[in-house]
Amino acid sequence: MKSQALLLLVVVLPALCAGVTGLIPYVRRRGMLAGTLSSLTVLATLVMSLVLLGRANGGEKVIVNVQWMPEAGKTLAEFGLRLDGISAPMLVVVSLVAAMVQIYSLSYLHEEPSESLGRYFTWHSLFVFSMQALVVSTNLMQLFGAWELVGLCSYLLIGYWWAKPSAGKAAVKAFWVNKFGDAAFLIAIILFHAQYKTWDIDALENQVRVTPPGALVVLLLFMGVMSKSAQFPLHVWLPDAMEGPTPVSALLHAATMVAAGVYLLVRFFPVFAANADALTVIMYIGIFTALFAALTATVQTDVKKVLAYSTCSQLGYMVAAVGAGGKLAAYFHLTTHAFFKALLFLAAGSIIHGVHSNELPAMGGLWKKMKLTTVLFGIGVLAIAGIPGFSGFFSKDLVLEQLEHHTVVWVVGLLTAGLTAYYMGKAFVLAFAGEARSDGAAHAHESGLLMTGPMVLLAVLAVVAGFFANPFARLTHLAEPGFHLTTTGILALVLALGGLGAAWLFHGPRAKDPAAVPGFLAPVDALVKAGLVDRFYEWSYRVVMLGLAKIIGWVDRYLVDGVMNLFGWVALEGGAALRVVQTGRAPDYVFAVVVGLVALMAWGYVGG
Amino acid sequence: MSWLPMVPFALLASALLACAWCVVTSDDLVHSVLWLALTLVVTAGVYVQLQAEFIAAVQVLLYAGGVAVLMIFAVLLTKRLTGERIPHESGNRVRAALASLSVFGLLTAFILRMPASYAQPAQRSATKVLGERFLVDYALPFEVLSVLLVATMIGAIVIARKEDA
Amino acid sequence: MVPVSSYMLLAAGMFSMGLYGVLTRKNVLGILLSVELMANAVNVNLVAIGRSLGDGRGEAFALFAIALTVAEVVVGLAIVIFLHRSRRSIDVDQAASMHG
Amino acid sequence: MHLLTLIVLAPFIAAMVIIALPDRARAATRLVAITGAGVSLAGAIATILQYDLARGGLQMQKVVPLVPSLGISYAVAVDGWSLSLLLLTGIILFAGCWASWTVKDRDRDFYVLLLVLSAGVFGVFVSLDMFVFFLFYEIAVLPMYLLIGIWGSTKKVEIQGPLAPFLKRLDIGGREYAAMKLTLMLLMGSAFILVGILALYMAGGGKTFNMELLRGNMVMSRDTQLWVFPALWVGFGTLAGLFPFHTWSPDGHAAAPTAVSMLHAGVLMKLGAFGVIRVGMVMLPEGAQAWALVVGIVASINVVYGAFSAMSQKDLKYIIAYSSVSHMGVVMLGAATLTVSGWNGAVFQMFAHGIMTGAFFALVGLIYEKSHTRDVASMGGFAKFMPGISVVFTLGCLSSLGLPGTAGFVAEFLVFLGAYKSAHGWWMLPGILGAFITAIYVLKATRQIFWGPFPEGRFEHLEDARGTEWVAISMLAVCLVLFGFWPNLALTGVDKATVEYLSRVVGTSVAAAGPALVP
Repeated sequence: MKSQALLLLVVVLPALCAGVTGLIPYVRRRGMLAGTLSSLTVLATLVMSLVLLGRANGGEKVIVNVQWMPEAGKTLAEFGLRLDGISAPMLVVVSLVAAMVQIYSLSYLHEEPSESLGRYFTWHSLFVFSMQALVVSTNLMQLFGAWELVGLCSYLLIGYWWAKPSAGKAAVKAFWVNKFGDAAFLIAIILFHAQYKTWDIDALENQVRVTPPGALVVLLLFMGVMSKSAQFPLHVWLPDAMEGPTPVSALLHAATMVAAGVYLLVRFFPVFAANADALTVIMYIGIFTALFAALTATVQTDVKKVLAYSTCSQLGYMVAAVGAGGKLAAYFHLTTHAFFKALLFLAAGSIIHGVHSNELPAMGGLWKKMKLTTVLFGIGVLAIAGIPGFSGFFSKDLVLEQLEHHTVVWVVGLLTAGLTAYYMGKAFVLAFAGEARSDGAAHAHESGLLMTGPMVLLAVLAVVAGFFANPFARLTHLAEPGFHLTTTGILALVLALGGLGAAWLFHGPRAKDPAAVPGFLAPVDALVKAGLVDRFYEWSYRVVMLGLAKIIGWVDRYLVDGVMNLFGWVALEGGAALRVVQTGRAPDYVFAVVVGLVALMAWGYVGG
Repeated sequence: MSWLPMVPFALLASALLACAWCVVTSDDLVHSVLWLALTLVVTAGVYVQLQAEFIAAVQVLLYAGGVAVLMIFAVLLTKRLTGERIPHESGNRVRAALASLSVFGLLTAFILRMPASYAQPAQRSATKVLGERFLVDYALPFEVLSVLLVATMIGAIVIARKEDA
Repeated sequence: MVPVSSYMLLAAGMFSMGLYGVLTRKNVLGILLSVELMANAVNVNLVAIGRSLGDGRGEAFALFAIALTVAEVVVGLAIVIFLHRSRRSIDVDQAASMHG
Repeated sequence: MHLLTLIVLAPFIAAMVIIALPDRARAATRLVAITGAGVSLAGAIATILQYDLARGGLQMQKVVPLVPSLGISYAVAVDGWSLSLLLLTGIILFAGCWASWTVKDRDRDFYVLLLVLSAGVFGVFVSLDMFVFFLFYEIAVLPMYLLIGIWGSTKKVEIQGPLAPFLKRLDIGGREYAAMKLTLMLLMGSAFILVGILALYMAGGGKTFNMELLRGNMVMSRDTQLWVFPALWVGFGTLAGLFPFHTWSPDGHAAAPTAVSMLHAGVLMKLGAFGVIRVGMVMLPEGAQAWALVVGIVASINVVYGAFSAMSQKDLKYIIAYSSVSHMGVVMLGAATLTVSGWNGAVFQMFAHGIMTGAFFALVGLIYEKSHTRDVASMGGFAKFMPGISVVFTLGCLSSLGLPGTAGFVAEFLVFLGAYKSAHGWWMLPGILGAFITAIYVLKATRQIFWGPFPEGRFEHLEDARGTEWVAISMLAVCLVLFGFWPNLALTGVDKATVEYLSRVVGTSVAAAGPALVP
């Protein structure tokens, strides 16, 4: 089949599937049928994506555009498909992780009511459609459209258990924060069009070389990235988003959707790179997020929250790498992170499925009950900690190397690497080592094949993906990585091992109270518990927004409308006063008519 | 001898005005109706003088005949039922006189300001012209009018009919 | 020849008298009579002006007016009868239900 | 028969047929009404198919002189703008007839008024002659009084505040109050419009009311335009919810029965905006340019103020009504930009908001019918029993906050783009702020109504939409998505007309250089 057709199918097929599972009641009411349909569709998408990846590797490049909106008889906005070295790997990542997650969900959510499951898979298909449309975008405008649609899917899937008030709040919060970032994104899009008259990737690349964009425009665009990829201070929605089912967290809030921000940075790297100042700001925000989120993760007790902050932190790495000019490092880390973080989430889901609790202190000793899960989670931990041989080692090393020229950032990056190893090690040790600390943990059981199968595949990828750094660089045309063991690599490795060691030391079976927060992290714990950022948002919503709304609502009812009503009152009272004139007797009315007639005639006579 | 044709007109006009005055001032309603009938007949005379014989005929037949008879019926009917005579309301007379006089004054002022014109002598039969008007130019209104008259009759019957009849 | 304005003056007089009647009569029938007078005045005008134009339009309108007046009288009388039956009176002052 | 005349006449004829029907013919009444609406809708679609997009301009013109001595004629034609607006009216009327299925008392009279009103709306959108335009306008506005006064609902409003002693007598929140307020304020607007139209007529030498003919022979000095334009702006603007003359809208829409709210917020408010642009701006270029800044500022206030007001409401219908005020602000903002994108956006927003708010009011009607409450705070967990309604409602919310993939996005985006490219770039900011606040309150309301635990025992017999109730909301939902993904269905024609009219206003051709794109 022609690449154009394949590309179109990759995007449209999931949408069709969503239509079938969502609109045909027969399918929607049979959740397993919908799930099977959806999984098969996304597997088909995966196959097509792989074919496309092969073709892109062979140097094929496809760009197709159709008009979306006109302006003055010409094209204003376009909708298009673009296959090149950058979009092809992302297509595969998205459909691969989506396929694994959907298959996993079939088992993980099998106890859900059939109706809800139909809805669940509809939203999943919709998400795959939106994400693929985002990846194949030919221009900023289309990317924005798909960008908001994935946000919508995130909202819908976080709110999957809508009857839970906390889920509802988390979903709405995610949407609001994303909408805030997207508002900035939208302004940036408009400013771009005002300046360059185009949103097309290639055209923009050519034009920014001639006239670079202002820092404001670039940073506004970056604000979209900040909300989507959970960069400080717009990260607040991501930890709350864990209210959704675990597979959703794996797909959207770890592997793919949150990575869309980084994808945007890579896709439009020339635009960002055209303004060095903005790029520096981006780097600092990224590295701060990495450190901040890693520190927060160290004191979390909910396994999903640990993973959420870890995602935040890793995204911070990627953003910082782009800020330092390392777009390849960022993109490569995005890819490997997608595999091992999805793996970690799915493994965490497996634990939760067995233990029926998210709390790490309530686990322990799971090694004896869930051997396969332990191995898989362990692979994930080693990968994210950056132990040689695992994919995370290669990609994280690339990232840290990019930061070498900025000493402070580099040091923070290394520190974060150590912290990452520590908190992931802590989570692993708390969950699997030692003795069971609750009934749930004591009666845990291994998950079925539908759940472990996808995890195994992801684990394999989490191990081997790192060896593809060079082919990846050739494919994407970003830069030659020239991978070699450097000082940075050795330092990172030492810190990672130190972190794992510390985790064993403080939280291992030998520790007095494995779940306690060690003394040196007490200030962090206190700060996290204070929740300053969340409280600031709470304040700006409750006091500023609702307060303003209340004031304006009052003004409208009693002042603006009050004045209108005052007219009405005057008319009423005036009418009452004039009422005596209306006698109701016909001759009186005739007389009034005559008086009017005489007046008119007199006026006519004098005037004419 | 331009004043000569004025003589019959002046006679007719003064008769007409006198009758009209009696219509509005007569105490007895029956008298009023009779005066009105007379007024209408005299008006027909005016039409004749204007060489509009057909209208004069209609005026006498339809108006003075039909309407006056109808009115008499009504007056007698209501009088018999109530057995009382409703007096004028004298308090409004001044007001009414002022109003009608000022209307008359203003109308007169307008009329006197007009350029003088005269009724054209009939070249053809005025009735024939009228017929053409009705059956050619105003055919549609003419037909509509007949519908209206039917509707009026039905309406009148509905309104005046006894509830239980 | 008699000038048209004379006819119009005559009509004006008759009209004003009718108006006087409408304003002074208390009896609904009396008011109806006065209205007839006014309508008659208008007809005189129509015919006189129609004659001066000489194309029969005025007369046609006068005829229409007569027919309409007849219709009006019929309805008016019906209302009088109805009023009389329902209220036992045809005094306009007692029919002042328009007073809010 | 002439297609446009058919569209205008079909609802009117249906109304006449319904009058002739016997009193108890429930099904027949609905059937006739839906047929009439369906003919209009089909006519609107046929018009779109017949319209030659490549040629553009006014097409299917028909002129029948009515009063030649005054230059009044029945002159109708369509351009790219009226195509979309005809379609909108057709869709909303058709959906509204379905949504009124459950009207119980005096349903015949209800349908008659509804259809007559719609005939007026269709008439306005196709009229070239300003006199007939005004006539249709009044036909569209006046039945509202009866529709709200007779079939409306009453919900008393507690009165506090500085003017309370005066306002106690007014029965605020009652349906009679709402009907009276709406009618009086709109009639006040009409008075201004009449002045404006007569001024235009006189400027054309009193020879014709036809806007196209007037354009050729109208001579109006700048000074005159400077006062005629605001008259038309305020006059038409009142119907479009222009601040501070918008206050009829929340009370009116809240009190009105479902189909009336749908038509009023969905279509009638657009008449106002359409009038401002088509008559006000296009006929008075210099006035429009001089007043653009004021129009834009007031529109910005509308957007933000309306959104905040909506956020402060507790009654679901009031929330939707205030959101209409906010969204109509977007239309006026687009109009004020005097740019191609802005105008395209304004007209498309009329369409998108019409569909969206129509869907909203239909849904609110359903929710109220089943739960007997409009108080958002007392609801919760409704998704349990009305999953279908909750999905369509969410879709409406998404369009309202301008999510890509819904018609609302296309419209708002174009307006914001136009705003930035206009002489006053900062206009974009209140627009985007408004969209953000909209996101806050619509999602808050959705969560409150449909999500969370279901309050057991408080609501009985809650159920999803059934049978005929589905027709209206599913139709509107499909339109929202269809035009969101494929805006060119309407936008190509709109763009064509925009280029033509905007060129008149700014004095030079705004068409893009180079070969035109063949649609």
